[in-house]
Amino acid sequence: MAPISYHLILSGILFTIGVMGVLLRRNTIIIFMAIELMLNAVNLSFVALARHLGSMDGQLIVLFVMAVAAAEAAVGLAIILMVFRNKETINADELKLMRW
Amino acid sequence: MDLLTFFMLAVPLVLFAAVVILHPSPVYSAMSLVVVMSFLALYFFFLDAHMLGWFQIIVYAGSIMVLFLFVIMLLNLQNDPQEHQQPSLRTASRIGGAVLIAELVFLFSRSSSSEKAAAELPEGFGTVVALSEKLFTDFLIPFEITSILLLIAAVGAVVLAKR
Amino acid sequence: MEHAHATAQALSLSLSVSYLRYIPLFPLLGVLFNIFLGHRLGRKAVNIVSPGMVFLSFLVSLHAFWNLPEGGRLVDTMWLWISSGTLHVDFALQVDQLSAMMILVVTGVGFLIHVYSTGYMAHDHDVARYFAYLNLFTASMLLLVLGENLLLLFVGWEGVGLCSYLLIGFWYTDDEKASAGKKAFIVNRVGDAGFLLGLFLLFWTLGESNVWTLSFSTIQQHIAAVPAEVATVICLLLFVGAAGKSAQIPLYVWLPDAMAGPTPVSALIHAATMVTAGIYMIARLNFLYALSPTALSVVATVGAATAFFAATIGLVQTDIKKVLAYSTVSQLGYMFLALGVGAYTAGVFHLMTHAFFKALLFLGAGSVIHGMSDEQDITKMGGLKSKMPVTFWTFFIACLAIAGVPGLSGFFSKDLILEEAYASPLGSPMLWLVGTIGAGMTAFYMFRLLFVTFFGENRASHEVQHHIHESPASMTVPLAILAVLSIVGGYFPLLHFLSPLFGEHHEPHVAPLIKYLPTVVGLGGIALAYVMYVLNPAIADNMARGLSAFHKLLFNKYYIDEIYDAVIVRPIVGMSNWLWKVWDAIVIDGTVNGAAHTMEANGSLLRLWQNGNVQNYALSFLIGAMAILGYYLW
Amino acid sequence: MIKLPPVNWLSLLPAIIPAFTGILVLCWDLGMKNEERHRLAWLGILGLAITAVVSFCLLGRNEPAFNGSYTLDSYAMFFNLIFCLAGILTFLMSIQYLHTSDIHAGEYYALILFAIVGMVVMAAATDLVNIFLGLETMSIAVYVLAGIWRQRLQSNEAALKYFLLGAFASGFLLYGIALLYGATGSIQLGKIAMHVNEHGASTILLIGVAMLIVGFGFKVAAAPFHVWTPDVYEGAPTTITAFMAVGVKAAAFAAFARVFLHTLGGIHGQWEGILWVLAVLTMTVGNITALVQNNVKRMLAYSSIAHAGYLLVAMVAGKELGGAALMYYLVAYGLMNLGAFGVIIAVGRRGEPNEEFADFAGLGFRYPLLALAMTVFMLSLTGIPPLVGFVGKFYIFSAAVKAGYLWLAVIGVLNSVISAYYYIRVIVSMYMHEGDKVPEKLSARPALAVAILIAAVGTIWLGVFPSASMALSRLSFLALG
Repeated sequence: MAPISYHLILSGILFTIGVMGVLLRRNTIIIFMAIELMLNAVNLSFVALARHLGSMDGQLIVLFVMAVAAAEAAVGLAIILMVFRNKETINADELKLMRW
Repeated sequence: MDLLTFFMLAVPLVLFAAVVILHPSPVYSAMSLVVVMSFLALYFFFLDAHMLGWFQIIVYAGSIMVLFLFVIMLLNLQNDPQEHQQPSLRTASRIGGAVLIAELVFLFSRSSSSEKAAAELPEGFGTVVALSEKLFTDFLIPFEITSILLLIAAVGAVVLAKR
Repeated sequence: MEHAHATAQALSLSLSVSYLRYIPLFPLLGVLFNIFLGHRLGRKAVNIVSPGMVFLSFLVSLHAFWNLPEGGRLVDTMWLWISSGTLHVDFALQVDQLSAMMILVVTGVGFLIHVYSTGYMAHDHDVARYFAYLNLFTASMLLLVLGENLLLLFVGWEGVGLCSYLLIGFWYTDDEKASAGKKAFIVNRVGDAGFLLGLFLLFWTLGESNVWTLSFSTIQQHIAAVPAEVATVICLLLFVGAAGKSAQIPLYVWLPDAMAGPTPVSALIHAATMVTAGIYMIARLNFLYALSPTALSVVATVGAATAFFAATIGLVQTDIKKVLAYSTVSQLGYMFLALGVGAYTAGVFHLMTHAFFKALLFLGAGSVIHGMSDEQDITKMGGLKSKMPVTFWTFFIACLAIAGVPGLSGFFSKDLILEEAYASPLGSPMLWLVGTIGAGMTAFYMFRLLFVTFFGENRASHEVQHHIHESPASMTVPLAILAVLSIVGGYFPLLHFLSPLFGEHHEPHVAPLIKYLPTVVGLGGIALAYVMYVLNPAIADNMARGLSAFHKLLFNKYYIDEIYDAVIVRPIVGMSNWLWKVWDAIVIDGTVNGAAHTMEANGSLLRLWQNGNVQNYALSFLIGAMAILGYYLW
Repeated sequence: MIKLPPVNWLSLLPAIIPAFTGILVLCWDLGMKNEERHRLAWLGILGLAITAVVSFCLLGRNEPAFNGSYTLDSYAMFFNLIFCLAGILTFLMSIQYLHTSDIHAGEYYALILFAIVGMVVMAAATDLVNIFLGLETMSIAVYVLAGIWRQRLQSNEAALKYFLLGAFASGFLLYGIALLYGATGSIQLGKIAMHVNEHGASTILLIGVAMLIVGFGFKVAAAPFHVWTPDVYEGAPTTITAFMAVGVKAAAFAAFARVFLHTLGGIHGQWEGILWVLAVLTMTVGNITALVQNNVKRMLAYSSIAHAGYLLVAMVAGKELGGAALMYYLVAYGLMNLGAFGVIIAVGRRGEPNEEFADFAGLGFRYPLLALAMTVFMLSLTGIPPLVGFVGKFYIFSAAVKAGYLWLAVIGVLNSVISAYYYIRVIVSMYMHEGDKVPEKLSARPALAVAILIAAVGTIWLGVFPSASMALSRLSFLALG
């Protein structure tokens, strides 16, 4: 069995890749996908920890995270769609109507 | 999960995750994310989360990612030559990301010395029976809250996206 | 020892009563009346209700005064205000000897100013709002002096600050408003910050020995628990607050700006409310200041310096209200000088007499301004003596009082301060000397003001001259009453009355020279002013023979003017210009506005962070997360 | 066959009532004419009033429910009262606001009610999953609400920014939950607390704490996780801004304080330093940036950041007094902030939001009562006694002083001194400048007037007679055990 810290490190790396995706890409859909990547990285932690602790709680949480992710996807994509309709762009750095 | 399996899954996970955030084409990014999620499902199987592995494929790779692809197609997003951010932000995020990874790796590996062995698994761990039993007893409240959550999502999506 | 004994006695005798609340409540009702009904019911109702409310609280104050137990206090606990765990702050009012004197002055003088205002504001269109402010000012000040704990004092403290700000900003034209209001506001907030920090430090220090309280009597009981060096810091912080409210160096700058308000408001601010708050607070916390000779010497030094410098500035002003404003700053300096040498009784005594004659001076000035069709420049006045006799005579009495002419109220209190400054263990000859020179200058500039305004030829335009008239009775009657008070105010047995708080008063023993010199200097100042502004043009010869010491100097008009110019005017104009312009304009304005600019610059820098790009925001998150993880790593 | 656990209906009641009201609103909306839709608001107010009454009656009952994953305690009930207050005032303000906008009323009201369900869950949740789900329920509803004025570009942008950063922060929060679970083997706060008290903090736990601070820091708008606040507050419909500034922040603090002050109270020393720095940073950044704003709504956004800083001071002070001060200040902050936003709504008109400082010029002459109310709110936010803002600040700072954080109190006092500068600017604009903006007569908009009146009376009343509500907040906090 691979030690739990291996799983946690892998999850940390995936999480950070997601974070960097949020920072590096200007297309908000891809930013959103990077956020999904972060959530998946956390799910990996949950499942690995559940296995490690021998408790089902971690797996149940992942189930709810999936539900939340689905809800977020629906709302988030609707927001992106709405912005695209009104502004013809979904690039993060072109959405600076309000600042300072 | 032995070490070999771990690495056989970890390496493609990281690689495809990198493709998600680096590939200029939104479609390729989305497809890579599907691959990441599928590998993650495999990963779940190896960690005795059988039912969750299926959910991962059905809900995540199946429904959610299809939704993404659908919107990408709907908006007809092309490769953007300027897809990446201005240099200062790019540098800052790379440094930031590197530091975050270094910190997490260091902290997690430091904690590994005091690590206890994995617990013995109870009977039926990760099966649909165990999952549903938990879901309707200990997790009854979260289950109910999720219903409101999904209602909000449906109402919200309709409000925002309708013409 | 005696002090401690008196303290114990004061604590032992607290009578519970339930009428003190009406003292601030009446003016507060007046505020509500003016806001909600004032416009509808019209000028007459406002003119009756607003002064009437203050008069009612004056009556209640008198009642409290008569019923004040010998050496004790009255307490009116209304409700438990703030209560949590071990901390309890009552919404409670108290009247002891100090508060009793203060409320009588505030409501008494305040009432006269209200009455006067009905005449003064007779032509203003928004009289209801004006009286709302005036009533609010009075109510806040009453709360300040009646509060049984530091927090309630702070309520009134902020209230008077707010009112002054409203009035300053309200009466300025748009351009000046911004900078003047800003200045007044920042200066007051600096003072308030000092006050609050002192309050919290005191709170914490007492808390160290498990006394969580803000009530004056409880603080006094446990004052021994405050170590001397902490007491110094607390006292200095509180003094910053006092200096802000009571216009001491370097926080006095807001006060001349407050001149922009209508003259009766100036009278209220300078005589009865607001500026006396700092004096009151330090006198109230005398037991705390007693722990720290260092803090007291700072108070004394700042007081003496302010008394002197403000007087020099007063010498050259030509705006009638500015002269009075700087004179207030200077007189407040004397009060702080008295507090700083431990002569609390003398300081409070001067506070009271000053309230009478300074209110009188301002109201007289208001009457002059009223009669002169809103002219404030004294070089355009003159010869008003015959045209405004009541105003002249009352103004004359006030000038005599502030100059320290024997027999009038100002003489007693100022004399006492200077003697104490010399003889008190905390005093020094230097403080006395500075104070004495200041007294001479005070006499000089006040009489300069009097002579230039009321004597000689009128220098105003014909049209204005034509309209010069004595003010109506609603204005002259308060003047007359205040004039009587300015004369007899010195004979009130205040020194004995305050003894339960500050200990029995002992006449200081000083050499006759020290005792009489200030009076002589004061009379000399008057004489000098008389010579230079009344006699000089016509009877230079007589002067040369009559005043041997000055005869050469005053021999010839040109010569006198040259000397005046070279010896007095130029250095003093130079100094006051330097003080007024350089110090005031560059140092004070510079630091105040500089602070504001630095703040705004920082604000602009921080705005760059907020550049609207959602990814920069995410980066900010990442940096935060990294920093927190780094903290744990480290 | 699975044996279902006993259901503690009483504990669920405060969540069920708004949820059902929301569904009723959605259904009723279907067959309704446009001009009748204000009735939906009254239905919502009724629902929230019932919730408030129920919560008030349940005060004092402290019992765990659902195997300790949910609870019925005074702490949660006290927060319910804040949520209901925020919700009711928001509804009252919305009735008029919706006339000046293109927002569809049905979903709007329903979503506010659903968001309140999420808040109620957050306050009562005693396990990490429930906290997370409550937070997401609330957040997703508010993401939609921020963007619900679809035709307005600012609203679009606010929704997108809020959503992206909110989801991003949720990732951190979830990560923190995962690591807490990994470190202690449980997701129930009670068990985590026991584990923490017994074993202290492991490295994994500390990483989890760090991530939780990021996640909660986002929701309460603590620097440097505050950057979204001004943009989102400015762009969102003003009623929603008010709701976010008060309700969302209170809910976030409810969970934040429960997790940190109670569950992680055993390792107080491990996180108080971080929160100390965050508190100082938050107060200072909020206040200083607010100085240079020209838009009142945006200025209030920065001011709400500064107030989050004061609330963090209460968190750092911790213990009984700090916790009670936190809860009391949330009430205070809620009243004065809702009132201030109400006045902004009153000044705005269809097509011209009138949110600049210059738009408030001369208000004092033409609408003396409206200006008087705004003056009360601004003075209270400044911390002028005897208004509620002063009492709250005094409570927080004396709690900090009592807990030995003298410097934190000093910085807080200095900050509140700075803050006066920009609050007074509003008063200056209203009373000392001439202006020509003529808002609609307030008397023509009774519901809005009632909302402002409630807030103003509350601001004054709780400042002059605070001790009853202080005692209530203290007792409620003590229920945390």
